[in-house]
Amino acid sequence: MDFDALFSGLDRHTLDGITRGSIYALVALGYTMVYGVMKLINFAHSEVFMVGTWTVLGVYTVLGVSAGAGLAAVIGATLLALIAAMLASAGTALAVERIAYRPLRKKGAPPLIFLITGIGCSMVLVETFGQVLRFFFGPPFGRVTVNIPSVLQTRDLFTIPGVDLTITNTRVIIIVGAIVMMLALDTFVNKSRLGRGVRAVAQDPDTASLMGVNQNRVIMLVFVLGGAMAGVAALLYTIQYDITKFDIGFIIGLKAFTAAVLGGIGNLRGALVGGLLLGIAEVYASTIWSSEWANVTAFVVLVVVLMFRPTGLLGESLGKARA
Amino acid sequence: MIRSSKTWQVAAMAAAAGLVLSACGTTDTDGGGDASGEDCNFKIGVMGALSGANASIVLPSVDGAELALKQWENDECEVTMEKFDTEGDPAKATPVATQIAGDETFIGVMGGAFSGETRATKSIYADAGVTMVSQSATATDLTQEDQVDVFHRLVPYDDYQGAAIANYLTDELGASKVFVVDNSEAYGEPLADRVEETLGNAMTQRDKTEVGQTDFAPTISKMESAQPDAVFYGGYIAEAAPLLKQMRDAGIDAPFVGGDGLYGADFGNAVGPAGEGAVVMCPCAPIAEDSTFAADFEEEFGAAPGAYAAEGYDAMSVFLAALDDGARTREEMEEFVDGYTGEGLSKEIAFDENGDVPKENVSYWAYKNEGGTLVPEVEVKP
Amino acid sequence: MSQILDTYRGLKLRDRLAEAPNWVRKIGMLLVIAFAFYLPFLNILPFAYIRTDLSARGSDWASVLFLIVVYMIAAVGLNVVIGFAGLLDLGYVGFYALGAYSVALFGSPSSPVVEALQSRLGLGEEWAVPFAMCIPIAIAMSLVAGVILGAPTLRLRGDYLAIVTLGFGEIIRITARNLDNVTNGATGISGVPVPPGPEIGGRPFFNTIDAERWYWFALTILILIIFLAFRLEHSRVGRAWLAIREDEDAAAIMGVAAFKFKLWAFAIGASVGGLAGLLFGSKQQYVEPNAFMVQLSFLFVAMVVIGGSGNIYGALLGAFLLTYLPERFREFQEWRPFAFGVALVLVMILRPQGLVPSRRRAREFEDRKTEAQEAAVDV
Amino acid sequence: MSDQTIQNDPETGSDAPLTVAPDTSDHEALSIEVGPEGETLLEIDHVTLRFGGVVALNDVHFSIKRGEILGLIGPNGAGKTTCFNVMTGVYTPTAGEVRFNGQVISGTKPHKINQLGIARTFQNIRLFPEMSALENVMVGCDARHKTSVLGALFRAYRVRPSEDDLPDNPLKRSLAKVFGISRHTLEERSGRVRSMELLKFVGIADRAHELSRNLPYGYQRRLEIARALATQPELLCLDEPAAGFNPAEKEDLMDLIRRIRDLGHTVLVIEHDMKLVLGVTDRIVVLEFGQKIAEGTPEAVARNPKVIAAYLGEPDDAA
Repeated sequence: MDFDALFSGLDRHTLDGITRGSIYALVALGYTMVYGVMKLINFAHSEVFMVGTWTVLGVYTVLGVSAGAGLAAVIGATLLALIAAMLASAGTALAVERIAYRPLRKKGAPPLIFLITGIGCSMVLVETFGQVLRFFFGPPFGRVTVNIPSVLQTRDLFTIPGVDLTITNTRVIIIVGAIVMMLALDTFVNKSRLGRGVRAVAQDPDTASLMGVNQNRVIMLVFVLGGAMAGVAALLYTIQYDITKFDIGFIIGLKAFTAAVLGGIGNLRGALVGGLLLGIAEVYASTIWSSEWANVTAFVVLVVVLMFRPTGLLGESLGKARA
Repeated sequence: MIRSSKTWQVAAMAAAAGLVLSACGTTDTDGGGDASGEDCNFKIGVMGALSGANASIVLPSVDGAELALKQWENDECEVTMEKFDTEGDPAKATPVATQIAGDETFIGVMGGAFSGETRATKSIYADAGVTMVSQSATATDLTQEDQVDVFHRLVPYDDYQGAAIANYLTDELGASKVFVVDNSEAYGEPLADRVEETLGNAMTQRDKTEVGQTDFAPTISKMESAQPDAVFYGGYIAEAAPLLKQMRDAGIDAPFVGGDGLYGADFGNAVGPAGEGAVVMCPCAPIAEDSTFAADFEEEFGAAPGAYAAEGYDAMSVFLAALDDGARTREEMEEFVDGYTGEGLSKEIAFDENGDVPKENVSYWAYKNEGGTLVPEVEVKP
Repeated sequence: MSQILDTYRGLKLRDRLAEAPNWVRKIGMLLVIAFAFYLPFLNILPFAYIRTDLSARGSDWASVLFLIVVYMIAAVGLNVVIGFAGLLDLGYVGFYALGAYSVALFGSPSSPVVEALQSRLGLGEEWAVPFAMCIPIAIAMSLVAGVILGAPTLRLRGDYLAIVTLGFGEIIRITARNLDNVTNGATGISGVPVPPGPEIGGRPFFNTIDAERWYWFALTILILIIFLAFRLEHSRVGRAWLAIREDEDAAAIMGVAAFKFKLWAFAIGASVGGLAGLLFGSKQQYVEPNAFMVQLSFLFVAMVVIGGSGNIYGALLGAFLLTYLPERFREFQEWRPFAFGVALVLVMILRPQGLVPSRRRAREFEDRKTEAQEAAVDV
Repeated sequence: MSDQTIQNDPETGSDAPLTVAPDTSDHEALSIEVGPEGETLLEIDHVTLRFGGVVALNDVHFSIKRGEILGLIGPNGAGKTTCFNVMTGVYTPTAGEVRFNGQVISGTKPHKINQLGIARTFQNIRLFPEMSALENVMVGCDARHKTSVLGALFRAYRVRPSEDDLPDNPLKRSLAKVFGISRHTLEERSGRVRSMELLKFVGIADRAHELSRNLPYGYQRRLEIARALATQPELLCLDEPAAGFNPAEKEDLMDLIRRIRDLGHTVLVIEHDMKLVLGVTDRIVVLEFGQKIAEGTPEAVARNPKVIAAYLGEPDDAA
């Protein structure tokens, strides 16, 4: 146990935690939105994220950009990758909804069944990249770790005076990007007409449909939005970590789901709070002990929070708590 | 009446299903086929994680074995390689082992790929006298405790590797402050323990990480305050790649050294530019210049030979050499492998009484990642 | 597929069985049990095609049967939690791991715990807790863990409970991996004891080769557990669970101590899971943390749900299929996980109520289906 | 284990008109043992209940005497059901307390309160829909049973059976004589018998094996009463038992309530229908806006100008 290490670099560790947590939070949005509207844990969401990382790789490969390209090329390629990842992830999420969930909704199946088809879809997607695509196209698909060229190279931007904390460009992009996307989503759900539909269905599906809200469309919208956010997370992830792998989604998904519950599943701002808190808790724990205990700490924090606030930190649902 | 006709329908369905199944069954059992040689018609089992998160560590060695079998020329014998996916899980490995043990046409087994499944199955193979040659199980206790005759391995165990790596760190790199990281798993942790032991005071700090982890910020900040002059990582490529990238991003330029879990032609591809100059320690001599192994492998499987691919090739070659030599029973196979000596791709192969490659046969080499390929740098003594 | 199902339904086997005289049912049951015990030796065509060891890439039939039965035990236990009490437990593997680890920690002469006891109490090198004593220890440890996990968390709503239990399963595994001086860490513990028995042919009765003995041993325990599970289902306890599932508040006002019964469901499920883990660890004679990944928890839940949540026979069938099919079709090698995923989705979409749902669940489902359709018409 | 299988008719759900067979059989077995009549059984002692700023009950004070039928009336939103919820442990009062048999029960958990002897029905019927009528009542009976979870599992707690409980099969009979019969079996059996008796008592025994959700509305109301009675409550609280009933059915219900009292239960009725309340109760408490505005005999309450005003102000409620 090394509390000195924690306190001597508290600002630094907190920043690390926020960086880590931002990505959790973005992925958590997908869980939380789907849960808010359908009361359903979308287990395939982690793979929606994974598809996004592969899409980024695909875009970079097709464009042929690599480290050291000009500023314009870097920005262009990154934006293109962002859009492609959002589209691919949203498309995957939508496909999962159409194939695995909609038929069940028509039959009014109990929630447990959705859980199993979600797990099934997750396996199918993982194996698609680990086995099926490799079989047809060979590498880079397969079970090995694949490098994604760091188009955007890490540079020190500025140093915060007083605390001697150096801020790099990737950090800024990740944290700012995540927060901007969440604000955008929050505004969309709260202000737009479509967003009102989402909140209405989340609050009371029956009344909403009586009021003329098309429930199917709302559900599709929720999957698309959640998927797109996972796509953003995928791009930020590749900027930070430079890799992808067929099963990369599993752990991120698990953490994001935990974050969503921690903040109060069904609550958009809860996802942000939960994600950041989880990221920070993990980094602190890894500093005090080592990373092997980070997951245990994350779950212990979750249990403790839920014992005092049984519906998560911000509690309530997408409908009730003004999103 | 209606009822009885339904009964018939079910019976008919069952019969149809039975036929379908039987069709599957017969085609499978015929898999061995009639061979040209009457009494040299054998199977060699390969047991390891072919699917799941850890498959990337096993698949190259399986491909290597397949390549060896493909390149083998022998008119007399018909040998097939049967792959068994264990997902690295001992629970799935034991039924496989019992089956292989019970099927006399299996004359040897390459594996287990991981120490856990090997530990769970070696007594089964020992009971049936099936020779095992493992390409990648490095746990010390596999040959040092509860020895079984049939177990052999082509990789030296952690104790030796650890010592060699530590020597490289102190002697070659002249490091006096080494930061040791492991992946908390059965491969990385004991290896890092040995490195730590041998380093003694030359180790400044030890940190543990998780398999599947991608964010190493806490480890990086520990490194920043420890100011190491070298970093050792005991683990696999999937985690080494992001760790390296984040180290370099944070401006830590200390040399990075990994164990044989990172050794494979795909290392360079996975770590990207951040891995330039990273060193991988492997108990394997450089593959001879004139060897076409890498090219053949790439042609066959579309990718550069990954971790333990050469060991896989060697393991299969040992079995095939036994068949060339006229071994036709499990006893003969065991006898041959015990006494085998020969030049392998990875090292000079021979097995001591415990099933390990003798110390003096193993040469430890440091390979440097230059432009995406691992280039042999220097030989190290443990 | 659907034709077979229709034909099967047309037979109304269940109704006929229910109407059959008592002695017919009893004899039928005995025949089924006798057949189950005979299974490892089943070699008559065409039935022998269910064996997994026919193809070159097959795996040992008796060992597979043993694994199936162990997973069946776990599924029956989890069915108490999910099917009877309606609590979603995604960390069941934690109890399974605890069972396996308790027999290893206390029964293996090479475990750090036993070594500590040896030196503390001055016992010999070979001393360890006997296997028979390990059974109550394993059950007690997992039961206590179930209560410790359940007591603070059972008040949580369904999905919150799911993530907390999932976390619990991970905590158990990671702790087992990290506590090197208690559990040997990632290396695991070997030398796990086996049940005592006479030596046959120079080998202990329960050894690594003769898997059918293990299978019979596990099957006996499975039958005992099924018997007890039926007793629970058809008693005030089963009624209380059903009442809680249907309307917890009303049940409480009718005098059902909801929390107590839920905790009991958790504890019973946990101890059965521990027992399954004990069998697994003992047969394996080796326990390592990696054998208890989260995915196994999902697999257990899938077994219960695919078979038909709430029905013991359903859980048995689910456990059988999900363990058996991947072993039977080893030919497909690396394609099996993909096929498994596709099959999970397909089966659930085609038969959301499970393959053999309990009558009650089937009815509930029919009602929900009509409601969903009516709602769809409304829109 | 098979004797529990529900044999149930698949074609159900028809809303057959409620025809209650006149119940002439003697239900001696259903009567419960109670203390002396006329003593205070339950006392609502100056109970106040607030939800945030809303005052649901304001200093409500009244008591119920053993053996009486007390009516609790008032316009919609007067706090009648809230009063029930406080009594049965759903809510804990903000101030004041509830005493039952002299024991403070406010703040106690609902299932504990039931064990002390209070049972209730619900305004909007809350049966266990996927259980048969008989099973619903058996859940109520279980409240008085002593079998523990382990007892149900291992059935090791043996009881020396009385002559009536012995099985007919000679082998089983002699076994039962030697080893006794498990308490679980005996309780299961007696619970079943008692439940059937209760179903007969409320007049719906003909559809005992049907799923409760498929029962016609009137049957469901009666089933709720049977289920509540199964817990052998000293005090039975009925929350608008006549809602949706036609006059003939209301007559039957009044008769049923009286017969319940004759078994020894004290009855508290919430009801809108003045005719029913005036016809069946011994005493009436009137609530309005969470406050007690009147209490007395039916005749006195009916003449009370405050009550008349309250009801005239809410003409809808006269239904």
